[in-house]
Amino acid sequence: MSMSPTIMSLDALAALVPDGAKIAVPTDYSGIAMAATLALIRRGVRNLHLVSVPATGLQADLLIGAGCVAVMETAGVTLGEYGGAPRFNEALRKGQIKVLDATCPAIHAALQASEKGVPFATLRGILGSDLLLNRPDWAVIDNPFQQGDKIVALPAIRPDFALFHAPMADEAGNVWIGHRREQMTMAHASKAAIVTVEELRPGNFLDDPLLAPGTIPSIYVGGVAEARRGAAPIAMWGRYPIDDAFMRGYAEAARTEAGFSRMLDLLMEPQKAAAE
Amino acid sequence: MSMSPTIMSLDALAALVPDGAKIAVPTDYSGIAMAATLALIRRGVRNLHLVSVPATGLQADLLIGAGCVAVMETAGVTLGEYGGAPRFNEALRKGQIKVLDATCPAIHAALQASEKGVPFATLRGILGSDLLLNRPDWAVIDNPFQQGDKIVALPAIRPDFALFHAPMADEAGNVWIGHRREQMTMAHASKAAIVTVEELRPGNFLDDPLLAPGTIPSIYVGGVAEARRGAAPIAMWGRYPIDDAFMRGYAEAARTEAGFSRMLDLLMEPQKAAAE
Amino acid sequence: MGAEYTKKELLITVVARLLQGCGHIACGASSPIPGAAALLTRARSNGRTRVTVLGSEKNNFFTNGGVELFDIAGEGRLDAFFLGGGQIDGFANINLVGTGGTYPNNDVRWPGSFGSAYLYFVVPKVILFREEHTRRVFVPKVDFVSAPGVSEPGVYRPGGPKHLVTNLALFDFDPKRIRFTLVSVHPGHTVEEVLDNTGFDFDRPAMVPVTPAPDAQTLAELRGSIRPEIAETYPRFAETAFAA
Amino acid sequence: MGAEYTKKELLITVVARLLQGCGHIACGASSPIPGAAALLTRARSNGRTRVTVLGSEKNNFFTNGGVELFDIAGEGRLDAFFLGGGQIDGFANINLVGTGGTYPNNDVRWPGSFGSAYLYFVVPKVILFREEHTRRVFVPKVDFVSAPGVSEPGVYRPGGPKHLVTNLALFDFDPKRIRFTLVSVHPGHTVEEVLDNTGFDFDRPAMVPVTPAPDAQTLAELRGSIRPEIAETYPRFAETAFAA
Repeated sequence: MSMSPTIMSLDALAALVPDGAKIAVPTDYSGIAMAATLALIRRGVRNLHLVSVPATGLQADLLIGAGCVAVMETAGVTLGEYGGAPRFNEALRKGQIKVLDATCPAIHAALQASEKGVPFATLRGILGSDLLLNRPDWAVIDNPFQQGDKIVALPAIRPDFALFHAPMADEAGNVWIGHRREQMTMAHASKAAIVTVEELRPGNFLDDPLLAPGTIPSIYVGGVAEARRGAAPIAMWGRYPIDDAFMRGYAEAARTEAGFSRMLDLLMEPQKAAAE
Repeated sequence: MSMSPTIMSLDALAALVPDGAKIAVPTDYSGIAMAATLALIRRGVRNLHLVSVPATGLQADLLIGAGCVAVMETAGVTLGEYGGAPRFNEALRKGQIKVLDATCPAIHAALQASEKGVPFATLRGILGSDLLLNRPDWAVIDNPFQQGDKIVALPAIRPDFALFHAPMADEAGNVWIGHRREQMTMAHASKAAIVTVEELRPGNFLDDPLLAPGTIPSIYVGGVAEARRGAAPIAMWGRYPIDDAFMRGYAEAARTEAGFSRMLDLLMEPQKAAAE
Repeated sequence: MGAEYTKKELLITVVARLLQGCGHIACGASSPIPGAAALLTRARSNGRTRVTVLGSEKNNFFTNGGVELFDIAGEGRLDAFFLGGGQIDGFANINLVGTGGTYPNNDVRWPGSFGSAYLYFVVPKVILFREEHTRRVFVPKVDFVSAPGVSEPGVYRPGGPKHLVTNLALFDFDPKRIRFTLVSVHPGHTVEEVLDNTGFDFDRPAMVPVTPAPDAQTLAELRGSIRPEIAETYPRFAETAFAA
Repeated sequence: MGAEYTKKELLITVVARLLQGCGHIACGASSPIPGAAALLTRARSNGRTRVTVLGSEKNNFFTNGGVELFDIAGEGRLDAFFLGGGQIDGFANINLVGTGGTYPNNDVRWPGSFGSAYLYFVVPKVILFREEHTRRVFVPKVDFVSAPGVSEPGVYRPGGPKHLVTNLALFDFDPKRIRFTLVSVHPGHTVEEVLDNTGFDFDRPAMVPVTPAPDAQTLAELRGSIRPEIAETYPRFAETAFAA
């Protein structure tokens, strides 16, 4: 088997994403495509509609701070134990981005609706919350099987791209995600997954009964780039921990725009060096 | 770690199922718990509501022929290249069982609704078919996000048990199903999965990053029994092929009640011998 | 002149012509001829065509369970699929459930509707495939509609029937006029034979062409690379379907 | 008299008492005290209690992605969960979104509602946990309802708030009366302190008991087996939360 044409460089991957694209990104423990995110920032992408699945942190804060984001659809944006997300919070205060506040299972369910090709999902809960009041794109419908039972209907979320980092891809463009199944749903729900991996491997994972269960078939994958330590400074499960020093520094410095720029430059350094 | 109390004998497993239970069973290529099915027939279970996920064959035909089934909810009952399912067809002709004719994705979607704890699923298609006419338990609702767009609503299917055969279970009661993901959905959707496996293994699959992605966690599992060649005479993927001679014989003989009894006895023989 | 070929080789060739250019083709259970046609299409696609053969381990990339075929079709990622029917009528309605007596207690019960009531709506190119061409199969009106050939305005229906292939002939289906048109009659058969054995009206040109026979290169491909590929799922078919 | 213990050890013990008998307990992000309490409950359950700690690799059996926590809760397979809030009011409404200014352009923005707007409805025993006990947190009415404490009749709501644990006290919540009741005040604190620092009305008995301190055996368990278990997910917490 020859190398799939979907296997490309990090910059080629970033070039797939046009301004205004709707992009789904996973939560921090699930594989953050940080190297690809920095490539997007470097190429100056604008007006992204970012959907966090279901929450996000540094990745969204960097994109927002760099002016790449128009809409943030999320159940939570936080640096976790390092504190609030300073650029997200500031952008909201100043009204620079639109926020679509959601709840975790609503984002999952709306992606699953897209995965199934149905126009909407239903979900328990939410009724009586101010989330519902502020989401005119959501609806309340009747359960046709039980008189008087109201339930929230959520329109399917169909991102242009699912963007995430995974342990490995094979030369056919299949991506092994292991038990991080939310990446499978994100890939299915999106028009195309664009993925960075710690390593490219020969062969075809689908032929291996131990690898196949944790593999996203290439039909869902629009691009794959190798990016070693591609999630850093965020942790990659089973590989490397979060960069504690960077995160502490960022949480403090990014409270100001100047401090944010300094931290972003710090992250860009190695990439710039590699590109030269 | 000690052996989970959910690990039991085949007869103990069969004893978990009361008369009248709603049981989901997979399609032939996905792991049929035939040994457990014979144990159910031996103990004389009655009035089962069988849900095939989404189609079925010999397993349902045996249960119907043995008088164990009251309701058959299915997208298809067939012996595949061996022909129609003789006992199913005869029982319908004589009005001995109730059939709930469905379409494959409707069964999948209704199980996924149960898995999510929502009261119903929606699905494209079906409109204008006689399936819909004959399923007063289904409804047609309005898509709240698009004027004039009708869509079928399917009440969640919540089986009492999902019954299937898998390659292996560990001593904690976790079940490895590999890429046969429909078994995962069946387990999630049901009150409990009852499972036979080719082999019990020490350890905990969830600790192994290669096994975890294809593993059903024990919280969904109500009982596990070891049953080597537990799918025979149906094939078990990666292990053994279908028993061609038996299937030819069955397709021919089971056209009559007497012939069916003979074939059932033939299947029961090894189990009786083992039990003595 | 022309090479010797079997009827099944002819049908594979006819179906493969209809599949040209499809990105993703899936074949359901008990569909060896559509399966072989899909594999032939893939072999000629220079890597652009994907094939999913249900029941195959090799030609099936799904890792999300049995639902994935339907999900992928619902998303528009499946371009072509095959359906048959115990009965098919001139409105392209299909019946996979039964006939005679009163549903559900039919005199003749077939397996059931499988995925038809869904895939017929969402897959852009559905090819109706039924070898037996008799008035028993091609009826004026089916006894049970497993899946309707056309839908009312407003019903979400990006897909539907496009062609009908039988042992005798190839038809196209026009959903606007809700009618089949005879496209060609297979070598050795006549328009009269088709008329005699079809229980519904259909359109036809003044001169009905003969279905082109498979050329030598196609036959070599079928007997060379396709035969072992389809044998993985349909060993008995592979033994008998091909000449030489 | 009694052993020396930290405030966090006390809170773990208080929460663990509330969890007794639960079959499956889950703890969300940034919840070290609930996490430790759940692990303590499990250690004492003789194998009957399961614990899911989000963010843990060891204490997390999910194999169906991030959705599985919510699915399992929706199915009724999750007995207890923890929620907090930047603001919590006397109707048990919680606000995880922000305060000051006008939503969405709040002066103070918190991370967001996470799973609260769902889990608060479907998990039978939701324990509100917030260490800071001030009028800034415990307000007469929250500025934004991430999830309401109670629902109108007819709304599907098998779950909801049952208890509230803070640095100062333990409360129960009665959804029929839509009011909190003070159950006990932690050692070293007073009812007056609780009154002074709570911005909403609540009920209380004439004599408010003191929250029982952890006994020696519990402290030994916490410092012995629980501490290394919780350290997997919360290493810094494990370093500082425990005495001795």
